Amino acid sequence: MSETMNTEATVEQTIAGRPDHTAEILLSLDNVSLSFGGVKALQDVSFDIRRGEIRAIIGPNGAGKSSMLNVINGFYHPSEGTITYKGEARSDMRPDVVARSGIARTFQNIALFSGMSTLDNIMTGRNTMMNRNWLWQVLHIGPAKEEELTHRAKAEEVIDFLEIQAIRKVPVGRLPYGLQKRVELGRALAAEPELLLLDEPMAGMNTEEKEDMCRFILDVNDEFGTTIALIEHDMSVVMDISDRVVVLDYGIKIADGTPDEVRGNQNVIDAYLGVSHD
Amino acid sequence: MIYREGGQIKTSYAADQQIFPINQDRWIIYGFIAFLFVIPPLFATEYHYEVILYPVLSLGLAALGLNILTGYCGLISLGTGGFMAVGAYSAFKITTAFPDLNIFIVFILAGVISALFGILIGLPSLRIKGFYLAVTTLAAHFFIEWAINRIDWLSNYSPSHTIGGPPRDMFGITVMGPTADPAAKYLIMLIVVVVLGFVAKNLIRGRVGRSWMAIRDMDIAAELIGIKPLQTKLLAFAISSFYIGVAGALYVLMYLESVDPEAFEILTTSFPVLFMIIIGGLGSIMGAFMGAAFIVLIPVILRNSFPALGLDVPSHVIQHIEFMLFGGLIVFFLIVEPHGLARLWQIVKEKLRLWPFPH
Amino acid sequence: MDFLYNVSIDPILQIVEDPVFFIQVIAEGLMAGVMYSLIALGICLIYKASGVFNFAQGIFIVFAVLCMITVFEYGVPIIPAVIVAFLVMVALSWAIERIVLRNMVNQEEIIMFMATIGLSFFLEGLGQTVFGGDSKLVPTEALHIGRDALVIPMFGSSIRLQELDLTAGVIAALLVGILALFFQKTPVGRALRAVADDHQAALSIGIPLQWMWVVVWSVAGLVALVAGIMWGASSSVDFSLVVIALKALPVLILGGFTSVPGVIVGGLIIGVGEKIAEIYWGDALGGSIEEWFAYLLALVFLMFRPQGLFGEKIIERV
Amino acid sequence: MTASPDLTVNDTGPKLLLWNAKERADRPAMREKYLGIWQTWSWSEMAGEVEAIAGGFKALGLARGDRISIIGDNRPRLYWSIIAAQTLGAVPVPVYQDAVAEEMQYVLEHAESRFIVCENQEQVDKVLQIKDECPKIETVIYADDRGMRDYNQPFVHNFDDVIAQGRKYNQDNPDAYTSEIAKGKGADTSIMLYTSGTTGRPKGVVLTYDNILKTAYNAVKFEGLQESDEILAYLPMAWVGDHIFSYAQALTSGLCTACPESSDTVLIDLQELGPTYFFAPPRIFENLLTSVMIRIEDAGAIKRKMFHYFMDVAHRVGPKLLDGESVGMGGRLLYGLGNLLVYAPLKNVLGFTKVRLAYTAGEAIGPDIFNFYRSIGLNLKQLYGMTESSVFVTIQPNNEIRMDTVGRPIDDVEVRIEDNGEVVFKSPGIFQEYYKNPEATAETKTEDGWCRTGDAGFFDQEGHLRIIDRAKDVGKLNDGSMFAPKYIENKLKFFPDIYEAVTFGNEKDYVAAFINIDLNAMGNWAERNGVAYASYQELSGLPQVSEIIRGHVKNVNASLAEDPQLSGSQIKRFLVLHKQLDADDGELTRTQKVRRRTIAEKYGVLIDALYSDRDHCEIETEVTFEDGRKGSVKADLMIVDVTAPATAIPQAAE
Repeated sequence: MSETMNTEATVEQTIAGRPDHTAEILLSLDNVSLSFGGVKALQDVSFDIRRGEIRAIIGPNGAGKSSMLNVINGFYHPSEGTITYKGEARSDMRPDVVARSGIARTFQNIALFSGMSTLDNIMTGRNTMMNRNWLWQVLHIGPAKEEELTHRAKAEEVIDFLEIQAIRKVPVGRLPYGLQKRVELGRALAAEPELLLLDEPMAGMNTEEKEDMCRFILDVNDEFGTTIALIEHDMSVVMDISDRVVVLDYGIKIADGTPDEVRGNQNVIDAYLGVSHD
Repeated sequence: MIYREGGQIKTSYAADQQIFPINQDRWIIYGFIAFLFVIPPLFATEYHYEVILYPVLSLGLAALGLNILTGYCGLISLGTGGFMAVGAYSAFKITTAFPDLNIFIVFILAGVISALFGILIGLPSLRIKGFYLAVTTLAAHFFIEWAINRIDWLSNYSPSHTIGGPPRDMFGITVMGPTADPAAKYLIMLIVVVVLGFVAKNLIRGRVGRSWMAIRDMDIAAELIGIKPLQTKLLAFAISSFYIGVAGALYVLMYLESVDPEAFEILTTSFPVLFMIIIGGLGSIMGAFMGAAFIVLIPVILRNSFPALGLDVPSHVIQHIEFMLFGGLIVFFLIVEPHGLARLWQIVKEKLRLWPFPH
Repeated sequence: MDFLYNVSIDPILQIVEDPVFFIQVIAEGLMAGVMYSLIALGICLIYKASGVFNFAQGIFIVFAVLCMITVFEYGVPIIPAVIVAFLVMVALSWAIERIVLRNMVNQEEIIMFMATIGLSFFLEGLGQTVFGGDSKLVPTEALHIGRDALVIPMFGSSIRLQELDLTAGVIAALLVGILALFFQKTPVGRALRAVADDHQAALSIGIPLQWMWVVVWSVAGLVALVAGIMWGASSSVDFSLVVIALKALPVLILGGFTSVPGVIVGGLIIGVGEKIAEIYWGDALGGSIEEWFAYLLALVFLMFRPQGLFGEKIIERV
Repeated sequence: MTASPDLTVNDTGPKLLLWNAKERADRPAMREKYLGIWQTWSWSEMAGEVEAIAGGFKALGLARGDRISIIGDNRPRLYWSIIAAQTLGAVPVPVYQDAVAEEMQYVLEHAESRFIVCENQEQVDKVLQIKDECPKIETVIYADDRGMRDYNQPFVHNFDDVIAQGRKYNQDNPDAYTSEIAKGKGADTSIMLYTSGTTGRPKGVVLTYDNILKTAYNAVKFEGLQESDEILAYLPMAWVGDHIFSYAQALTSGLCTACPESSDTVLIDLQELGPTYFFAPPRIFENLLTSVMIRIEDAGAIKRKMFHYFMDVAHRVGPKLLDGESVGMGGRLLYGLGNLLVYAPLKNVLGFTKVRLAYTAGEAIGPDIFNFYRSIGLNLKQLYGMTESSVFVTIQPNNEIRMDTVGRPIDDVEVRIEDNGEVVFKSPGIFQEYYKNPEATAETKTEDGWCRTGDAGFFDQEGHLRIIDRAKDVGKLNDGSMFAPKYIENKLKFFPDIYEAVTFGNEKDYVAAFINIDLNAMGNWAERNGVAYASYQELSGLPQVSEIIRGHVKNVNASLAEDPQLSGSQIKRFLVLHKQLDADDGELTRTQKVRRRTIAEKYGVLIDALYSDRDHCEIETEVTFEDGRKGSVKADLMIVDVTAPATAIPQAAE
């Protein structure tokens, strides 16, 4: 019952002001392949992400979805193919360099810094923007202190946005799963990314938590104009909130288009029903 | 129980992010520091200085240094003794070469040299992790040990490579060397420790500290959110080695006064300092000193308690008991509270804040 | 200039001038390497099965052999003495499992490692209390270990090998063989391998993890006893040997923490490398470089293969 | 204490603000926990903000006499909007923020609001939903721009823009602000507050500056409130209490009003802020006490024993100490120790460390609850008042705290008891009228200036007012004995296990009751006794639960028996309801008061069963879930007889 309610609510929100399909291409993958030893995780995959859209990556288990995100944020380097970001072909970069170029992400299995508080975790998200010399920090005066306070204010805005004020100073290890996911989103948001990669942001959540997360994702996209690429298993969510969907199976792209187009694609139906490949 | 937090509101981030945001904590800590500055110089005897205060201060500082690397940045080091030796021999060389140089500057320079060594040793840390990294530090340790035994220049050609603190004055008072005023010596050490303690706290609570902890808690995620792994780890190595180097200088020049290279063996320095941070608490500044106090005091208590009980126990037996006690305590702490005394202190504090409720 | 010459040209010339001596050096290096392998083997076994880097392996060695010697000194024949020593190690393993391991399941590796340092200190104190602090000699005669030297003529010169070292090599080879059989052929061995692969999976198919740990630690105790006898046969046994575990570290690095063949090969490489370095380069660098050479070797190696010689390649996942 | 304002000169809120901005320029006036810290505005800063907002309102066309509705949680900007509107002579009409759209529609339509100031998107959405039905709405302003990007209707404005516009307007018209303020006078309408009302539609209570400022100031003098005092504004802005405490008393005494970070963090914020002045309805005190008791049960045995021991000490000694009575040396020492170990830390954890004045009102508070707080040294008092009286009619003076009274009339207030037992009063705070409802006004206000309270009560020997029940609710059993339902219900509710109770008996043969169990307290009991349950419904249906409640009912009967007038109204039968009475289902008002009539209609079957000889009864009820969905629950309820009521005393009395 609440499932349908959720659908209605989110559909309503998605109608207004979507980016059109001619928006500038923010990032594109061209003929990207990736293999580990003999296993081919991605084979000749090409697709793009347009500025301002919510782009879903779906596919059965082992389809290469996470590998795709890992390629995008520089954790894996493709064995073939090119990645073009903001109009420039990108050479193999270290992940931290990619992060500094405006790509942030969350992880399938929460990867928070468990020894730190919610606030500190979110502050780490702003690391890329903090550049005062550590020598200032030694005395906690001058520019370093000023920087610390400015970024604290920014982090607080994220906390306010995600409505996690009550857990601000709680060590994240003590938080329930759903809240941890939210803090992780906060850490990514704190980096003010242009492209936000979400790896199964709603995995393991109950309906209410999923609704909240959906709302936050849409709000992020809407409020900050952040481009979002997400992997998600819950089909109804994907169909509701994404502008375009790319479908992978065994490392190969089998469909790409609007949710409606993808929904009707025979390859996709086969892949999900487990029909054997000819 | 003692906490009355109502009304201690913070109207600025500066106030909220101060080191001790709760008034009661601040009063207790500042009170304690004031106590340390006033009471021992008035009442402590030579025995107190030699047996408790000097070793706790110098080894506590070394433990703090190690804690920065291991407790905050998650990089394990077994080479503490080596870095202490670097600091000690550097300080010795500098102060004998420039006898007029203020000894604070001597300590800082010694720390800097040690830090440079640290950076060198830390270089492989980008590729090498966990135990493998510990081996790197061990290698450094053995190399340093070998070097101070082989290179006569380091000890100014002393026959057994022995070094010690030469007499140095400050404000007309002898603060180093055999003729130094014990209280003045103590105050010098205390100033170094307190200042460096606050410096460490400042680093920990800011961007640098968060980067370290991010690397410690989940290095891959840290990298993926834009933390530069090598720079962060190298900084941890550098700062940690700086602290350990200064600690080594204090340990030798101020506390022991005269040592040979054997003083820096793994079993006599590296491991005890490691124990201090385990018992004191990984990832805690206070913990480093609590651990140091604990490790220093146990033998003192042990040695005094047998005679006090009227038992005549030979000293080597006491030493055996000491070994067993240390070992047992380490295991006990790791089982019961892997986060050490600092965590216990934290729990007590939390309990007191929530008193009379349990949670 | 002299220095450069001494470290680059001179050693090569020496080797070319006297190749037989070079072979002698290699042979001695191999013999020393066998000892390193034996020490590292115990650590490797425990690490494989319980994920604990056992720093206490050094004290295990001292403990085991001192126990044997003490029992033997009470007039017990040597074979029962060896058995008693082994049983003591089994009891010790059991106690460690009950008191330490069981209470520390799921702790991080580093914490476990530190626990074994604590354990090492505890056993050292205990050992000194029980066995006394003096150094003792291994009864080589009773054990029928020869102490003579074999002289093998070669290219008009000759090399000398210690019978003792040869015995050690043979015993080590035998031990590795027996262990390999034990792991491959017996149900217990297979179960142990399962445990090493995946604790959770092993538990889920009903392997009593705790019991397995006792077995593995006991086997490591046996290895320690053998290593102790061999080491002690050539010199004497006392508690300063405890740091021997540190000697095993480079071996493990080189061979990989979880690979038995790796440990053997690693030990030999370290043994040979150390001897060659000391003899041909030692003087030029100021002597006693074997104190750190093994580590340097391991480090250089690490830079190229962070997972060790036989270790599995680590694929980092997110 | 600095100078206090002369209310004959500074006779309106905006004038008082100016006075404060001058006399207390740098004292904190308002705080809000926002973005992690307590953002603070001094009186002069606050006046500056209000000036800008007023300019903005003016620029948008708000005119003298217009109504402007304020909807949202307690936020400084919303408070400032009230004063800014008053500056321009408009009448603020705060609306309960948790009201659903239809409830809101009635108020907005009735008040004919032209301007609406909303806290956030949620409120804007509700307003837009009903805008077509309320043609008078012209301008909507939102304070929080989260999610508002796509709202491009021309009549929807961002608060920031309004302020900017206002600053510009004020620059262009430098004298506008002060001249507008000067136009106001004490007899002007200052605010219109809609009473939730237990029956019928809400009524708009019209209050003037003279009403609220004089009354508030009298109470300020009565209690000695100062500019150093702080209060946490966490109760709805549309409720008269909040308006009096956070607006009128703040302006007249200079105290600082602090707004919590969010409704989820009120307790944390309370603890952090440590207010000196605190108001809470009995239910909140009760919930706090319940949580204290539950949390202490989790403590170790020694701590628990210590707690209970010192609580006993506190019960013996505490109230006396607070009332300034003499206590023996031993008692004093013991209490001092208890204070060190239990009371002070407890107050610290609850956020009461600095509270020097706490009120409760609105309903009767349980004696255990009241005594608990007083005995740990919290100066908790009861007062009596209502929207129509600008709150304060009577207050318990310090050192004269009685459990069952509401204290003495404060300055300028006269109280009289009518023949039918109804309490009537005369005070400066008496409201002007019910907006557009002359009949109701006439029913409540007499021609000679008295105001009917609708409550039945009497003065005790000490001159303290004692309230029994709503005058119209006091009825008679068929045998002629008096039946005061609320009085009995309150006695029932004093048991922590009972969350809510509804009694019946007017024109019946005997008294019967619906009981709502308290999920926390009973759930805790179930946990301790290993009783498994899956839902509220299952828990409430357990026979053991009925047994426990039966025990409580017997106790109540015994205490009723002690009072000759009420001994006839002992409870004969009761049942434990299968669902919690809920405001969303219309069973309670938004202020959590029982809607007797609705309940009687909805649960008619159950009432009939209570007055038959059946021992169980089936019922199906519609419920509203938290997310707004509706559903229905079915249950078969057990009806419990309370045997052998203690009737000995009343019979003897007759």
